[in-house]
Amino acid sequence: MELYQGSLEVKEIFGRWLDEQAASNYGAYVPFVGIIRAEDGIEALSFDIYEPILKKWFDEWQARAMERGAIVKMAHAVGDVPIHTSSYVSAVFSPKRRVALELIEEFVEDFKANAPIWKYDVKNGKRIYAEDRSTPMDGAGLLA
Amino acid sequence: MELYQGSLEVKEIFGRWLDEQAASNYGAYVPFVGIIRAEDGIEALSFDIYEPILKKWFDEWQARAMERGAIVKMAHAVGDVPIHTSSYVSAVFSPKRRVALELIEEFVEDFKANAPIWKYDVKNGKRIYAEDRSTPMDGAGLLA
Amino acid sequence: MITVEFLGPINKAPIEMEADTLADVSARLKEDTELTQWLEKCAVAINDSMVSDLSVLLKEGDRISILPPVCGG
Amino acid sequence: MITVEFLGPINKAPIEMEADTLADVSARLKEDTELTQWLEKCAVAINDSMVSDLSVLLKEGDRISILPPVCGG
Repeated sequence: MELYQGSLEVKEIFGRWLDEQAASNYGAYVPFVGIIRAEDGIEALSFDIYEPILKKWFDEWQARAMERGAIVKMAHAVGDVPIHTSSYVSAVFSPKRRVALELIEEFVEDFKANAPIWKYDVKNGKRIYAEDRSTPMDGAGLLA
Repeated sequence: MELYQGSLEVKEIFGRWLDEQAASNYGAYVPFVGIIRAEDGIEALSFDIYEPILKKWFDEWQARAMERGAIVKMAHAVGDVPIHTSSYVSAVFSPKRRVALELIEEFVEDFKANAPIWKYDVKNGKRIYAEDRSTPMDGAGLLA
Repeated sequence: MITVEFLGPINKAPIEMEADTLADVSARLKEDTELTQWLEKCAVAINDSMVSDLSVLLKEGDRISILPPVCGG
Repeated sequence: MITVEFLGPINKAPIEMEADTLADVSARLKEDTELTQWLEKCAVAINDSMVSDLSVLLKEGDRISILPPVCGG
């Protein structure tokens, strides 16, 4: 798991992950690259991350992937990420394509629902919590 | 659609596709990279491609992707591809992640079933048709 | 004494309090009207482990994190 | 006169023949015992368009392609 201040160097990350696994004999490598879209007049999105819980979430996913003979990778931006640049890259390596295609979908969807990351629109230099696009985590409401 | 003699330059292809779409305002880029696994003592896999029908298959997929606001990309090797190198890279770009994750799966699965490409194991320099891993195309048996 | 910290957009300084269970924490936090709308949407962790049971016993020095709705990627 | 070509691993030179429909082509190809095991697994294209109907009428110069089981990627 890798966290970076600002936009991700997508090509460097993609290539390095490929090289790291060059001798691992995986048959499928499926990355997911998230890019900030220009919409609603935003200049950038901005992210807060709570790293200790993100790390646990990721380590649990790594264990789950390994049970299926696969591995997962993840990189995310912290702070401001201008439009048309990348905030998020994840990936699955697996021996076979079916597992890779299934895992990347499950991994990315669970990431959206349960990774402790908070998103803000940046407009006129101001950070506005993206409340309408945010999802309560599993178990939310315990103290209400 | 891109065909290359021998192994694919995966990083070049990944980076070029990313750059080509840098201003297109897509929010998700999901490549699928197929890598030749070392198994059953093979040195390489080798591929024959019938390009005119592959091109039609690809163009139909491009039209289908565009109906969902997305685009597809594809590169494949012709001839011998040594183990631990790549024979196949495809990708989906789409505004949103759901469409990208669904399309990459459908695209890769239909590719395996219906792209006019024939695979051979290469052992001791000899090409052996991978009959047991091959799938009759839709409509097979018409002349039987 | 335990500490309650508020993550992401809640934008509130940590609070220290005496509490035997999460139910005690809940009661204290609900006194703050600014927090009540957050609580129904927030998940909870103790010492960085997510929890789903109000009756869990707290011990001296425990750190409770309040996690509002997320949107990574 | 039409041409029948064999793609990929079938490894057979193209055949020219007179044929009005794909049914005629089928009858002719089945005379070759080497081909019968291929035919049940092969798809067919006319002038690079996949076809699924034996009764389609052929015209002078048509090119029929026989496509054995595939495995790209």
